Amino acid sequence: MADKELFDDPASDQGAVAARLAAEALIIDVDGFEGPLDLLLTLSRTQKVDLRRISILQLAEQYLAFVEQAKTLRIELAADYLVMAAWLAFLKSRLLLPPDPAEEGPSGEDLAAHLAFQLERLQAMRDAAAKLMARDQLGRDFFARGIPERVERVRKVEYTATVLDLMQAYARLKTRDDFRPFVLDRESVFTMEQALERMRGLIGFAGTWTDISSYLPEAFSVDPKKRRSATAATFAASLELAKEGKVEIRQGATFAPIELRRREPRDG
Amino acid sequence: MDDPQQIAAPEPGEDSLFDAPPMAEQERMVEALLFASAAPLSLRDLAGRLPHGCEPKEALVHLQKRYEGRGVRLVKVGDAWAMRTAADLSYLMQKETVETRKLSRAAIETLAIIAYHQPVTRAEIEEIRGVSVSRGTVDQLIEMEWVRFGRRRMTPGRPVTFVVTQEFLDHFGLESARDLPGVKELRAAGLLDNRPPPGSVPGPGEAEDDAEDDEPQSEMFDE
Amino acid sequence: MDDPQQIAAPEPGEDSLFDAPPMAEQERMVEALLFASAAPLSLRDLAGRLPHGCEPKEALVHLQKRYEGRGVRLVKVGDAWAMRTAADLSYLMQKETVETRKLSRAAIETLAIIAYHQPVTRAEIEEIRGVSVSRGTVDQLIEMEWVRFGRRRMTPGRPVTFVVTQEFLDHFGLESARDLPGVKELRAAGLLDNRPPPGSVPGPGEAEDDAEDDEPQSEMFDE
Repeated sequence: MADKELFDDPASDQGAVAARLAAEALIIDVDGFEGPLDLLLTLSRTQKVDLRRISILQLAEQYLAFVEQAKTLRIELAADYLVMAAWLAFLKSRLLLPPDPAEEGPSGEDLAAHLAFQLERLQAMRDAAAKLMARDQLGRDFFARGIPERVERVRKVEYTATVLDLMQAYARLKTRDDFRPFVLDRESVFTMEQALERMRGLIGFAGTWTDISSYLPEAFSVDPKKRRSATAATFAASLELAKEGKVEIRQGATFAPIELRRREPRDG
Repeated sequence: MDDPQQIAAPEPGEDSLFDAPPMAEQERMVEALLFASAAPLSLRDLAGRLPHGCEPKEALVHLQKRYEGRGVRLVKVGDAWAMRTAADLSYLMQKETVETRKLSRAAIETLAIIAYHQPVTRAEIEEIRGVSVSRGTVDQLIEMEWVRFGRRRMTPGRPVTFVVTQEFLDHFGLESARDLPGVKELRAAGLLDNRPPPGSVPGPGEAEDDAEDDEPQSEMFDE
Repeated sequence: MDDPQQIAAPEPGEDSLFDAPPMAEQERMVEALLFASAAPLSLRDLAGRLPHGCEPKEALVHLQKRYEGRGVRLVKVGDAWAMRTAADLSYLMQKETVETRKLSRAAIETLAIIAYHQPVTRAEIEEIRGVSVSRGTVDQLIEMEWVRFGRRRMTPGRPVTFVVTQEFLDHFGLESARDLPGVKELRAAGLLDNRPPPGSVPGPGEAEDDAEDDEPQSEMFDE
């Protein structure tokens, strides 16, 4: 994008004077600039050419003149203006000196072209912003409905039940007496621990075969429910004692009474 | 008046120097004003906002005709005019969310008792359920239109009775409440759930029962 | 379909049992919905509010034709639709005009850069403007709901990007970001390219971001 004008003689005297005058006018308003790029863009306008044909070299001169002017007027420039000045001074030297083939990095021409691109792009965005703001705008040029109607949110709860639900509910009510809620009724339960404890106390006397039903506690031998629980617990306790080697168990035939007796210590 | 050049809106400020815009244009203007205005506009409001010489009254007549049968209408509100959604489309302005919920155990039991024993008094329902029936439960069933009041019982205190409705029968697909199978038939059909109800049987007067028992119920009826 | 009985809107809730209403009726419904809403409604919004089986897209075509040249217009905003007064009547609307907050030059430029370069990172905005973007500037645009966060850029640091919103399009009467004034020319001139600076450029305009593997403007321009 860099064209030959970049390498034109920096400025005619006239151009330099104009630049200085412009710089003096601008310097008063240094706070009005949105950074060095904005200042460069403003300075570039004094060249009165298309941004694509702008002389970056001339622009660098203008900028440096601006910074000089600011110094003489003892205006403190923000750091980024000074950084830009240093960079432009560097760019200027690159543009003026013949390129050194040994040197690394982008050429002065590339750098100048990019700066020109940046300026053109910034200008383009400014123009676009202006066009955008000039468009018809909602609430200024065209309007939305003045009385929007609100959408009501209606939450509707629908209850459902099936005929089966209904019948089962009724059946449950009518047959409630058939059921007992399942609660562990401790009163009619004789635990194995209880049976074990009871039998440990009794087996000392069981020298002969005895029906285990005789070990049932009296309170549990009448009520069939309690009797069932006590029988189961006593049987389990008997097995436990047999395992411990304390008793022997026998049963004469299937469904015959289960008997046990104390196991004598075998000492030969 | 039919010159298309004239359809263009006159420049603001210039209007008094020229004739009033054509009626078609006035109609557009009134349309835009009514659309954008935050409040209904009276004839005087309209006349004050339109270019000089306009006839808002006539424009309104045209506009009203134009919106006849449309989704929005031009309506008169007091002595002012506004655009409004056509009444038959007002349901579009509601976003209905339907939530389906299982009826609570208290409600389904109460409903079952009413269905099987109708006409039945509140005292009888309570006797069968073994708990007091909260007002909310019966109210809910009445609101759902599954239960209504029957005749008063000719006993001391003349208590009201409850019966099930035609809606109830429709919902449950029954010809009449008499078609509901009895307990014996339910058992024979294997429809009796032999699992005992959860929790202990509460004594009468424990009204919280009505509110609390929902969760175990759903577990029971899950297919 | 010409049976007048059929013109009646179906009851809500029953709609799935019936055919979609005739197109003329659908057009009325879409008209009512768009009139009622100040914000644009997307096709999905419309479909969600219309009875089952409706074709809002087709209804919108009819409706747009109907409002051609009227005082109010049917306009497309991104992928949504809205009724708006015709811009040529703005001079009648002084009373409706809402004072928008004056935007600073920095905010306007930042907005334009986001609109034309979206999705764009803060570093890219700074590179274009040549100054650091103060937090307040972007915050203000976000608060006005003209700008929102886009997808993170898949470059080191995964910087956030900014894009313009539907409210932005609505405010400036744009159908899409493709319709931004001069966007084609700018693109043709290469001024919307992300051109990394050769070597290093001083100042805050430094853009570490290399956006090459990310298709720029994918968010808005390809919709």
